[in-house]
Amino acid sequence: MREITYRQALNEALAEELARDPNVFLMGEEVAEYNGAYKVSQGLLERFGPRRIIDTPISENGFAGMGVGAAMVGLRPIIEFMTFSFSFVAFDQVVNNAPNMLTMSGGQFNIPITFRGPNGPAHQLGATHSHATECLYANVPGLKICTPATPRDAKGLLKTAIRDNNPVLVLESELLYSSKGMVEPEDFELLIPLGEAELKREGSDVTIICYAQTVPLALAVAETLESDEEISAEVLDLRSIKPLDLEAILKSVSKTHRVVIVEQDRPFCGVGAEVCYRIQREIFDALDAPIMRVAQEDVPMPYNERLEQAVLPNAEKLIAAVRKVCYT
Amino acid sequence: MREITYRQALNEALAEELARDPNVFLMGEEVAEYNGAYKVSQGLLERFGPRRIIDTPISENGFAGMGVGAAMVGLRPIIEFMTFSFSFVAFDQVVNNAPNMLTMSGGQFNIPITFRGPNGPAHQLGATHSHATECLYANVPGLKICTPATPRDAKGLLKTAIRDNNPVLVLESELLYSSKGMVEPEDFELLIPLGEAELKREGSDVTIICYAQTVPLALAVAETLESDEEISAEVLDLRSIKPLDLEAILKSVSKTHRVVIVEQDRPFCGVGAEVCYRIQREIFDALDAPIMRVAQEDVPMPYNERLEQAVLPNAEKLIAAVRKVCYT
Amino acid sequence: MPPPEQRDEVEMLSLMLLIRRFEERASQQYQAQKIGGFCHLYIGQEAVVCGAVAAARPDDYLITAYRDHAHALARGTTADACMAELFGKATGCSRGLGGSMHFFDKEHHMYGGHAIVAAHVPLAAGMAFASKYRDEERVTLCFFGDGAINQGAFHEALNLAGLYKLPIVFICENNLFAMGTSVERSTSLKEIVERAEGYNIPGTVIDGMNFREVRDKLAEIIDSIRKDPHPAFAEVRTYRYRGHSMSDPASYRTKEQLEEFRLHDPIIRLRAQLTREGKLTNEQFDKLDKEAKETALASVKFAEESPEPPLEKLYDYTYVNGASA
Amino acid sequence: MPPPEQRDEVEMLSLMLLIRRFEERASQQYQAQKIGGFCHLYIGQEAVVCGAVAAARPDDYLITAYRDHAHALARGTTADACMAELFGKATGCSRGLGGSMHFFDKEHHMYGGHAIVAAHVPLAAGMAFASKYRDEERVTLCFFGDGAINQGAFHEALNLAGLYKLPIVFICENNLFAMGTSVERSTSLKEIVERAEGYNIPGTVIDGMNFREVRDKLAEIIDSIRKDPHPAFAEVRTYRYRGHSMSDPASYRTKEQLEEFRLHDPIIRLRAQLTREGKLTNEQFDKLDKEAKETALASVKFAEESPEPPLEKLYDYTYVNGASA
Ligand SMILES: Cc1ncc(C[n+]2csc(CCOP(=O)(O)OP(=O)(O)O)c2C)c(N)n1
Ligand SMILES: Cc1ncc(C[n+]2csc(CCOP(=O)(O)OP(=O)(O)O)c2C)c(N)n1
Ligand SMILES: [Mg+2]
Ligand SMILES: [Mg+2]
Repeated sequence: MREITYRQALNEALAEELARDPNVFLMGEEVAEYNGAYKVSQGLLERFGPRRIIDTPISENGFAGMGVGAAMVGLRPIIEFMTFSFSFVAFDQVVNNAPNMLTMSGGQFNIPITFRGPNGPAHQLGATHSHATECLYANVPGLKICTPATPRDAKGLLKTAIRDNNPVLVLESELLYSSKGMVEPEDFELLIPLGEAELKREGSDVTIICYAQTVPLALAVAETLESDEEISAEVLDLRSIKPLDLEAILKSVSKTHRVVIVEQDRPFCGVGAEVCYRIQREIFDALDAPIMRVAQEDVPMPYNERLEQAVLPNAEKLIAAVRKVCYT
Repeated sequence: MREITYRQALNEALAEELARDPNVFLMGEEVAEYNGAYKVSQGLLERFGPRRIIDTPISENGFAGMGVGAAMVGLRPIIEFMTFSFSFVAFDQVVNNAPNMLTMSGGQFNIPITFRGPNGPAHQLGATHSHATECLYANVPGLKICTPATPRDAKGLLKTAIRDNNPVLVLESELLYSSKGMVEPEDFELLIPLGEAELKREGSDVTIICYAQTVPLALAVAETLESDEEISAEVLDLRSIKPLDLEAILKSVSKTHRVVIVEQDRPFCGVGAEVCYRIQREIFDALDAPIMRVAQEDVPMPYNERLEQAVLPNAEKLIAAVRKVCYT
Repeated sequence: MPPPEQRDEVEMLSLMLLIRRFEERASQQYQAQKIGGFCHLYIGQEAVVCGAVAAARPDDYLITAYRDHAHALARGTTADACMAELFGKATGCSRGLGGSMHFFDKEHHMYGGHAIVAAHVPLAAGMAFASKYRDEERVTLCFFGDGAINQGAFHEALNLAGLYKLPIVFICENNLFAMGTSVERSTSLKEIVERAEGYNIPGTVIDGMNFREVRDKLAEIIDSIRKDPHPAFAEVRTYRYRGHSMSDPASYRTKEQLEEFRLHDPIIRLRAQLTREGKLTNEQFDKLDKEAKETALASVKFAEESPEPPLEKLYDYTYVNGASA
Repeated sequence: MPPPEQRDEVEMLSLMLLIRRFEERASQQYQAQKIGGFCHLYIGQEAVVCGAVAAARPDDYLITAYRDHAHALARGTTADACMAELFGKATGCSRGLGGSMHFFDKEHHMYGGHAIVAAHVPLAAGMAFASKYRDEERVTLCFFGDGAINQGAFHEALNLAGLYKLPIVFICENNLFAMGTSVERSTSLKEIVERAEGYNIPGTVIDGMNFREVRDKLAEIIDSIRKDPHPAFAEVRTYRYRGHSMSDPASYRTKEQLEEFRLHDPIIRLRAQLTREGKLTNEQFDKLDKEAKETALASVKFAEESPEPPLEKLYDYTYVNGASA
């Protein structure tokens, strides 16, 4: 194992899959000559050349659609959205053409495409640039969605996504790009299946369900709870939103009987709402308290830093929610 | 009271608000000379002229954005999407520009715009033309969303939406356009507030929460349950998805202690998931059974009629869900 | 396969006849409610796709919008598979899951059948990108209507095609109307073809009621693309005799205009050309037409007798299993 | 108010100086981490918005993208309100809620400040639609970058503006780059201005480094629009001296290119013109520059001392209460 950044992990995944399969190519704004707006594609143009690492104009709908078309005839495109906030101008291509083609063609055309890029609020980018899109895309049948929180998950999930024969969205986190973590050596073939949550911390009193940017938050809070309140929190990282690892969720909740879901998206019809529904439907009697969620406040993201922090999930809110479900 | 169709009710609402306020105008594809793809704007061009009833090219993103811009400087646009499945090519205008402007401008620019048109599956239109968008738009702070199920609600909600100083989506139902119902006389000023659910049927054993196309379904099923299984079902029509009338929901559930939510959208992060979360969070102890949902199956809509019916919520599925929560 | 010029025109005439007779039957079956959803007929425009197919190779990529029955038939999809699709049967070209607006036939290089206006134009650019990526001598034929040119997707795709020099022909089937909206009321431009200049893409105007002109002008364009990959734009002027869809009375246009176009009916025209040149007798034509009618009628029987897609397979089309080996 | 020609050029020179000094301060404060998020500087492009404002009336609608500090200042928003916005303070032009990319000032007819590339171009068309709807003699000035012209929103808005004959000037600030992508690498076209032809909209090329040319050519266009509402397109050629945003080293362009443009610096140029004509002495210029620097510096103090937006108002900006009376 070595310690590398989330950004390097993604870069390695891209490089390995590009090297492995000549049908894989990377397309997006500033991915080639600029080495990526967030440097995730650093060095790929130099190594794989302009045929496979392709800069585009600011035409998300156009190049996302090109990716779907190329996938219809056998290529395996990786489409980078500079951020998923910009995927909204390509929304129709992502939610109509990519996921519906297999059904509409009676099974003739599957779309092996990967859409990737940073998703969710970053830091003071304001209302237009802070969208968390996971719950929107998770509503669409035919799409798969993963949300890596660690360098290891980032590498393993992205590699799996690129090899998947269906459209997969890899929702990265700008705030995690520089975070570090242990990852297997480069020569190790790291593939993490879509739809497998990971227990990031064992506990007995309450299950904290999280993903992406909220995983480090949940882990930190779990430590605090342990030391300050003698509450033993289990931290379950969903890793994939769709397919959802319900089994792992139910296993943990059956043990702790208490749940808090901490998510980075908006509350109304957010990911946590679906997770909550599934839990109470399956193991209603195992619940000793209502399920609580900590998500964004339901307001457009303000620029001001203090207000932005007030909108986002944070330790204070998460601790309060845990206390609530633990009746302490 | 008179009996008119849902289509006529919408048409009256448009005509009355156009007559009332010179700043109101209607813009969309085929709304003028063609009198609307579904004839909702029948006769409006003749009565109000081409300055206020405006045909557009097939440029949803363009004319939705024009509406937002016109609203910034004091007009009150009504933007018709021929169907909300086509709003996806205008998604960025609807979820970024319309709802964020007020926040981004520090309160200087509110956007009094109405987006309206048929939403949800119609009949055998296939995967691209059958989108139920309510849960997607409900996730976006700054938007209001209503989903009328009856001619009376259609007229009263649309009129209120047009007068509201915020962006409001009026999600109509193609399958209901020709349905009939009693509505106050034309001279009566019918305004139905956004955020007020309506008890469409009283009951004591279970609460069926529904909206739009699922209201007639819920009412029919309630009758069957009464006669065949002696189950007394209360039918609550949300009417507005956002703001959500949580008070009315809790009031009914506190009485029946059992809930089934029947919705026309997709299950994953659908409207019912949010409603379920709110109920169990607020009155967990009042629930005698897990909350069940009946939504679409999580697959792209097939064209074949039998398969389409299998994807949609229906009486059989709803009755099964009610039985389940009633442990019969 | 033989160069376009050599392709048997009588064969192409019978193809046009088949398309027309097939759609007449489809229209009848729609009225009899054997067909659901929306149904858009191509009658009057037959020379466009037939001319294009005659000018192209069978394995050139072909993609179009929702007015797509003819494009599948022209590519070799059987009338049976097309009618069965309209009936929503398992034997349909999209297994009954796509319907009228979503015809697909991978084997015959028919890539749909796309119902969101202009949303398939970027797909076409992607297909052309793929053939260039793989160094194939393949040209993509992308059909769309006059109403599609005011969508953002069209704009972005044309710029990308121009920028990457993609081997693609953008074929605008200008039938003068997008539903009830005439081109003058939708487009701020005198001639649609001029829009191609904004992307530095060469444009040509073609008489879409004349099979030979469509075939020959497109053949020239396609050949030049094969020699040296680049995008091209063709505005093909044509007319749909019927309403926009089965539910449209088309009261927005004049009877005179319709009659004017009928005078130049592509089938009558090619028939006349061939008879004049002694390549076709009246008896032969009647025989071809009779065969077309029989094939269309037989397709209805086939569709009626075909099975529905099995309910238990409802979940089998959302995702495919497996990954790249 | 006086016709453009009469507008005091010395006043406009000091406006350009204010913009430059303000942004130099902003850049410094960003490095000191007093400013968050993204921050895009306009330095080098001052003549474009200043020339436009000089040519227009103060109540003509003005809207732009995210490189918007100068547009607010040119419209009369105070340096204090602009700097406070960058600091996220309640005294900012957007109350600290918008930030660098989302400047708004209703009172001065500054309609933003829009950060999704090209998404504001349809808004501008809607504003122009409104003034025509109300029969106002108002022109809308819509600014955007060279990178915006390949977005669908741009295409749809131009077609709509042409179709409805809207009173609007589309002002493309062509600074040769969209982030690291040069116009040749983004646009399949020799000259950006040619794209306007595809919508039957008259286009003009303007030297954006020359205040007088920008003002005079735009004045002519704006006046013709006032007489008879119609859209117009202006490609204004300019250059940003700094990187795309504060985090961009701009290693994709040559030092020579930058120096070449600096030679034509709009401020130096107008100063030279005025001095040559005896309308400005060196002392006067130094005084103007000193004032600009002082105003910019003072704005930092103002921003620092201003209060944050109150936490308890967090929920007050999502919806407005009330309905149309
Ligand atoms: C984005 C989008 N908007 C609207 C529609 C509804 N619609 C279907 S076909 C059509 C007209 C298209 O006309 P044209 O492109 O000229 O093709 P034609 O019908 O003449 O073959 C419209 C508006 C749609 N399918 N997609
Ligand atoms: C739809 C969309 N895609 C991508 C971005 C990211 N982005 C912000 S500015 C920019 C470059 C724009 O360049 P240009 O239009 O030339 O304006 P300039 O920066 O030169 O003023 C890009 C790609 C965005 N904001 N919106
Ligand atoms: Mg047409
Ligand atoms: Mg630029």
